[in-house]
Amino acid sequence: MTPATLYGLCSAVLVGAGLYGMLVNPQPLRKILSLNLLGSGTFLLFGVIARRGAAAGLGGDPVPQAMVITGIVVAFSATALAVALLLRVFQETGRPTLDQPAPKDGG
Amino acid sequence: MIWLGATVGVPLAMLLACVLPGVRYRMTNWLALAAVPGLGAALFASGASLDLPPLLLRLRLSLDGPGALLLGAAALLWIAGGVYAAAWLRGDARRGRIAVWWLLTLAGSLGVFIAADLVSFYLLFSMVSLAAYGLVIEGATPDALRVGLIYVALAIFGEALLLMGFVMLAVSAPDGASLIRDVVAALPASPRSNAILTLIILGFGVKLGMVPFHVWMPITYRTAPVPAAAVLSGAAVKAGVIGLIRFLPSGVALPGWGQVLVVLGFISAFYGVLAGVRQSDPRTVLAFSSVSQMGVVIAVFGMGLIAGDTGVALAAAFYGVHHTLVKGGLFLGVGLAPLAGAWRNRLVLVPAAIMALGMAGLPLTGGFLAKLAIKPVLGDGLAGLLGTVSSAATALLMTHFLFRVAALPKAAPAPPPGRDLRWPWLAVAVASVLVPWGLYPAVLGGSVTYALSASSLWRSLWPVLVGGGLGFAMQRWGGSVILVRDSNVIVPVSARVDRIMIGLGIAVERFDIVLREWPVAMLSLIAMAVALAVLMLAPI
Amino acid sequence: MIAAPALLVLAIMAPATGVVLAFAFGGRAAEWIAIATTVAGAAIAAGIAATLWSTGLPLRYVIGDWAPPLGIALRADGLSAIMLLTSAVVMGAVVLFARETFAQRPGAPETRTPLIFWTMLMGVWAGLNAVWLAGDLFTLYVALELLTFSAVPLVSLEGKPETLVAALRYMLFALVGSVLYLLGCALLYGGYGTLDLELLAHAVRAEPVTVLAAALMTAGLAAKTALFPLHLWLPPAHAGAPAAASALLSALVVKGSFILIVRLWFDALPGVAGAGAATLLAAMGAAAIICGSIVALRQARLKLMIAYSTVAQIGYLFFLFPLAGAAGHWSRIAWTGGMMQLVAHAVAKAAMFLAAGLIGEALGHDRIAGFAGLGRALPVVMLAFGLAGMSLMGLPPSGGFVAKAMLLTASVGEGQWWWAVVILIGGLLAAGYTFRVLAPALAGGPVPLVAPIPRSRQAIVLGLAVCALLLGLVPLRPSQLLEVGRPVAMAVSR
Amino acid sequence: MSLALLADGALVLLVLGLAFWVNAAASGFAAVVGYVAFGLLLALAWMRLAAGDVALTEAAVGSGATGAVLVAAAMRLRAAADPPPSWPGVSRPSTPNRRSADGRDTPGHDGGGDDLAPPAPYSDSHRDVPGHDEGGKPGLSLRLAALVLSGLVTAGLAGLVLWTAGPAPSLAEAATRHLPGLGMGNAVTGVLIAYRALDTLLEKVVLLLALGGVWSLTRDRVWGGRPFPRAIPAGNGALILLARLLPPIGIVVAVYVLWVGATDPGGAFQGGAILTAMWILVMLAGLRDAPPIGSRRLRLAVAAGPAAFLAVGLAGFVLPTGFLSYPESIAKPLIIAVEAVLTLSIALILGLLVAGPAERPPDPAERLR
Amino acid sequence: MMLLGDIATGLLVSAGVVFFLAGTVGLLRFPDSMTRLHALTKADSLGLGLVVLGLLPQAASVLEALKLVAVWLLTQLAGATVTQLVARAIWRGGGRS
Repeated sequence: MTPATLYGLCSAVLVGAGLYGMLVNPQPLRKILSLNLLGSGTFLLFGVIARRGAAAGLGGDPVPQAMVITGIVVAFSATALAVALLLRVFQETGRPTLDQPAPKDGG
Repeated sequence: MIWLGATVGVPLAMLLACVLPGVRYRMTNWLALAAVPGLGAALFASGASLDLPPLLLRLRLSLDGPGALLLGAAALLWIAGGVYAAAWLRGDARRGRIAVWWLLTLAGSLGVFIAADLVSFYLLFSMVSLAAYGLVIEGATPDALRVGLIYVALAIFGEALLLMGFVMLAVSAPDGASLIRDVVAALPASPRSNAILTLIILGFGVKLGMVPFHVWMPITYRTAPVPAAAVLSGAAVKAGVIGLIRFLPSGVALPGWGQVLVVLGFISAFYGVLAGVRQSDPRTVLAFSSVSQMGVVIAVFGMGLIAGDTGVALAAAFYGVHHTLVKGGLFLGVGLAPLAGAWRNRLVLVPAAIMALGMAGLPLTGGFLAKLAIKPVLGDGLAGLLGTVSSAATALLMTHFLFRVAALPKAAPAPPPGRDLRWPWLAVAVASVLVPWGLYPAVLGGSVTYALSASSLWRSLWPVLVGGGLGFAMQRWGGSVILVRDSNVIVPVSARVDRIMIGLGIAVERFDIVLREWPVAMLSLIAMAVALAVLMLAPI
Repeated sequence: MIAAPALLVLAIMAPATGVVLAFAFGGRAAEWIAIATTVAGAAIAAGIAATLWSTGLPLRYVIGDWAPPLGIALRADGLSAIMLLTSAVVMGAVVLFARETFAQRPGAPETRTPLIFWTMLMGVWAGLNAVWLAGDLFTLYVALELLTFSAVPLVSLEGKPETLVAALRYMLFALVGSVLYLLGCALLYGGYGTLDLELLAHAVRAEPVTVLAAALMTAGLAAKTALFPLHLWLPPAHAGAPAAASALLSALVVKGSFILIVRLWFDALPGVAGAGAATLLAAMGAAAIICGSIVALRQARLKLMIAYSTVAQIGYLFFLFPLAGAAGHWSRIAWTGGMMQLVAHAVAKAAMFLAAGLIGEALGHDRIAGFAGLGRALPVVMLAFGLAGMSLMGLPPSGGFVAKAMLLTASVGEGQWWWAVVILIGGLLAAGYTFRVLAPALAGGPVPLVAPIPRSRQAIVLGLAVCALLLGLVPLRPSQLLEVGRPVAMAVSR
Repeated sequence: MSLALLADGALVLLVLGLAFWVNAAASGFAAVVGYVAFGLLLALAWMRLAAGDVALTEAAVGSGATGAVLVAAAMRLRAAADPPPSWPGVSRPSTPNRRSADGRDTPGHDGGGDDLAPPAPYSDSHRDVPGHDEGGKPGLSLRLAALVLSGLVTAGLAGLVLWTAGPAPSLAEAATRHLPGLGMGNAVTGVLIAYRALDTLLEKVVLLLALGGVWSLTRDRVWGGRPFPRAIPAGNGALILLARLLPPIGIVVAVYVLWVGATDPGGAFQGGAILTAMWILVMLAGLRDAPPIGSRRLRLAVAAGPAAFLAVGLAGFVLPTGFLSYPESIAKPLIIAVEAVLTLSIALILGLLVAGPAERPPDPAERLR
Repeated sequence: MMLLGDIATGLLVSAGVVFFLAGTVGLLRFPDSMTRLHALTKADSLGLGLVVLGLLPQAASVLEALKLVAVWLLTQLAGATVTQLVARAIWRGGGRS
């Protein structure tokens, strides 16, 4: 039971929690949080694989670690965009919701 | 060989010219011109074939005996229809649009006779079916749009069946072969032959108005403008005939399928008459007569399949030629009757009577020869008897039709258009007699002397007399009790179909709304991942 | 001329540079940069396709000379050449169409919509070209994110409440899909130490790690392709977006993630996904065709109807998996048929959405009930709509017919005739919702037009529709261009 | 050895505990606070997995910047803890007419209960979750099914992690072998800048597009203006002290992190994130107002990083090794130069992403033509 | 010498941990948030100071030691400011948590 395997189990549970959260939480803000949980779990899995690939004097395989850094950046910009969208929806409809409001008619 | 290309090329070129509105509005005057190359092809290019360059889908056009016969008759009717339409639509605001649909239908209708490979046949067949939709919705009656929808729904349904049949044909044929001749040759041997035959018979059955699928024919020909109804009922329906000629395996005895066809054919033949006699509008009567006549043609093909003799194609084609001219002509006559004014009897009723009864086999007319041509195929057994009874029934229907035409209210005698409509009407009437007489000895090799022998004359005369007598009797005593204002069969049926469709639609829509809720969508996403994993893990 | 392999890099970098420059200069420059990028991109796409056509060999370019597995390689095979060309054609039409609605008036201060539209347009193109050309699964992930991040602002461009909510739902669902895809990438890297498609193809064995990775990635990508039960975001998003944007979204963006599934199943993991999984995908496709079309029939608004038609037409694509799996004559026909459906639907759907845009502008609304007499008011637009509908229905001589005929032939040839029945039903239903719009337009009295439509824009829409028609001239047999670079031994179904 | 395992176990339990707290917390704000703590602990976990670069990124961006964005959002949404009774702006029309097949508009039957009437198609007062209250939690059956399915996914992943316990195939050796050629010590930076440079370049374009997406949510009348509803007044003493004292140190640390990235954990992105933190601190303390998004200088600065990276990449065509390759001799200085410009742009972009769309009208002088 | 360093580290770090423990207990036990805040900041900053002192001898180089001290100073600075801000928020917020 090496530390890497332990964190592997942790990443598996995080992915499960993220998926469950995405499905159950009705408020969009909570969904964005669950999405970040899911993302963290996935990146942790990359980390575990990197750790197991440790060789040539490095603590872990640099390639998956670089992918994780790129992933975190993309995940952050996704969160920023999603939150900005959510706030604008809140301004327009007065409610932070994923329900489809009725469009005012017209083209 | 150029004739073949021109048959489809000229109408399409004229269609392109219609893009300019100026040309489009004067196009109705030249509609007749569009069919002339078709006639030329039938006369001079029989037996020729033309391979279009690979760029154009590698199509191949070729003309054989039956094709030439049907093409010639159809071209004649399209020319007469064109002249008639020019007069009929003078001053009508929609003539531009009608011209466009007319040319498209014409190109498809003539092209379908000369198509020699699967793709071009399907292309031209769908062109004639769908373009006719445009002609139908230009009709005067208020529910033209609704009739159009019913027509196009059934047409596309028929085409879907045909497409499936063609695909199965292409699959079971040696790969790469896409010529109809080779593909059909491989049909009897293929394991899927029963499925293919079912699809082909049903697909062309929809076009020919075989009984369960005949519902669109009466309402369509009643709704479409007269010249359009004439060419649709006369020439466009023949696409189904040429389809059966091309796609039913000739020379191979398939008794089982033969009997099926004969039964279906005679059911349509007699149902057409029974339903026709109860109609009041002459055009609907004519439409039901088409259902009946096409039923006879199907029966002829059935007998051909039982015996497996190759002559059936030519006989059916000859019968088709006569039917094209007579049916188209009668429709033109019905259009002309209210406008003919004073000399309606002499100008319209007499030739109409000759042609109508000719369809029942009145001696010395084209129909007499047509009945003689299919006599050997039907043989003397039950089928032969049913053939004769159907002639009598047709005579009954035609007598009823003549009475209905006579009863048509006289529209205000508009002298000028009436005169222009006369010439195409008379031309078709004369052609319906001369063309069969001209073709009978040359093409079918039938001996004229036998045709004129006393026994054959009498054998064709008595059904006409019986039918005529029944017609008179029904007219005097039947009276209006059994007359039906309009073909009300289809409207309630389609209304019920709509209710079912709307019910289904709401159910599927509610299912879609539930599926598009966020939790359910996420659930199906995770479920899909798990299901895929399980399905892939199983074989490991 | 620039060496052909270098063209692959330029195909991605041209729109990317466009995005950066549009950001740097903004204002009126954004539009001109977009037009220049369109011309350059079309030339590059043509160049790549011509090279592939003449040599018959796939192109390959190793970035920075770091050979995979360490570095990344770009790879262009027949499929990518076809999709590059389609993207160039549709993008060209969309740019020409949108020049009027998103014009930035000279001298006036910069406004939001034009800048964002042109920038995001180039973002979409960069993402698409990266998806067609990338040879590494992680680069494909970044390309997918490029696509999602430029598609979402296009959906919410008009700022109406329902488009904002649609954009939010689209983004969240697409991101879940991306994360699942990334999870699969992690597993594959853990198993084989590389994410390069070609290296994976040789190294992959059918073991649990590969299976779970393939399942997660396929599910994630299906979510981004809006395959039937996962289509919650597509109708509101594609209907809410402006016409030019929804044409792009429906025609190409949705296809990006589909092509990834094809790459995954046919290039990277041949033989891993069994017949069962392929049948499940095709079954979901069949459900998409039937339910999508029926719901499309019921829609009161034109753009929503077309969006649901996209949901339905996507279903046809998924017949590729059970039919094109085995190696053999029928599977090569199915492969060509599937790709034809991709291209034909892209062009036809783009034409239909642009036509719907023009109708919306002309009438001021897009309720189908109010379309009586439109045929006489906008003849060219309705003709284009009709031709596009013909291609969706699969009537000859359209591209859609060629695609459907090949898929039918393949399904009958492979003995799986039930897919053929679904294809035919789909054709009937497509006829239903097309005629539902055409019928009132052809008949009926004159209809008042709110705004006149310039002939040039109508010509663009007609041009696209005619393209869909000309695709019908493709011969009904496996095309060699599409076969370039396709691994011969492609046993998917064991 | 078991002691270290114990420590890891405790950390994992804490991380998972916080994860469940995020899902189960009563209010959105509490969940966000839980998430920020979760992010920091995750940074610790990355240290345990011997991934220094990633730990830095996770702390700076994963929990820092993301946390800032989420806390700001939670505060704004907190006012909506109890949704207003009537839904403004959306009338609740009866089910409208629906076009039946025979062309006539049949009046939609206005069912008594809103839930019973067949929901009209999307275009009408569409309720996303018929039968559930407004945006309430999904029904028990759905939550159970969700639990089972996500449990299955977790079990699958856990099984795989346990099953493939051995050392994974790795590219570490190949990566280190080429590092001296680039004058690099830190392998992760080597991968980011050289081996997989295309991914990093495309990721920068993704950042630009995300910024464009956030800006596209600005209302048209305030386009070109400044983020934040109003200029933040000068804060209280403590914040101003921090905002004056910390930034200089922060900038030094950021430059150090950027420089050290070549040999040890660090690099462009982490340095950029630290600079962003300082910039946000200054803005929050009210010492400097947020820049107008329409200003040309800002646009040029934002696009400078990606443009530089792209230029160096395209310049690579001159070399035989082609696109995105660096000449042997000047590899290190070139890379550091590109990273410096990137750091500046990343700092700006991250800051603007946290600040969000413009909310105040611009003063006409600065409008970009 | 090394032994001495190790002993010092052990003692100081454990002392630091004790202070952390005290802070956490204070957090749980105290009635309202102001007092909790007080306990937390005081105990934790002192605890951290002790831990840093304990780790100094283990530092590989002077630079690393300086870095440790810098970490402590920065945490102190941030901690103090945050405590002030939270206290102000609690005070202005009418004492609710």
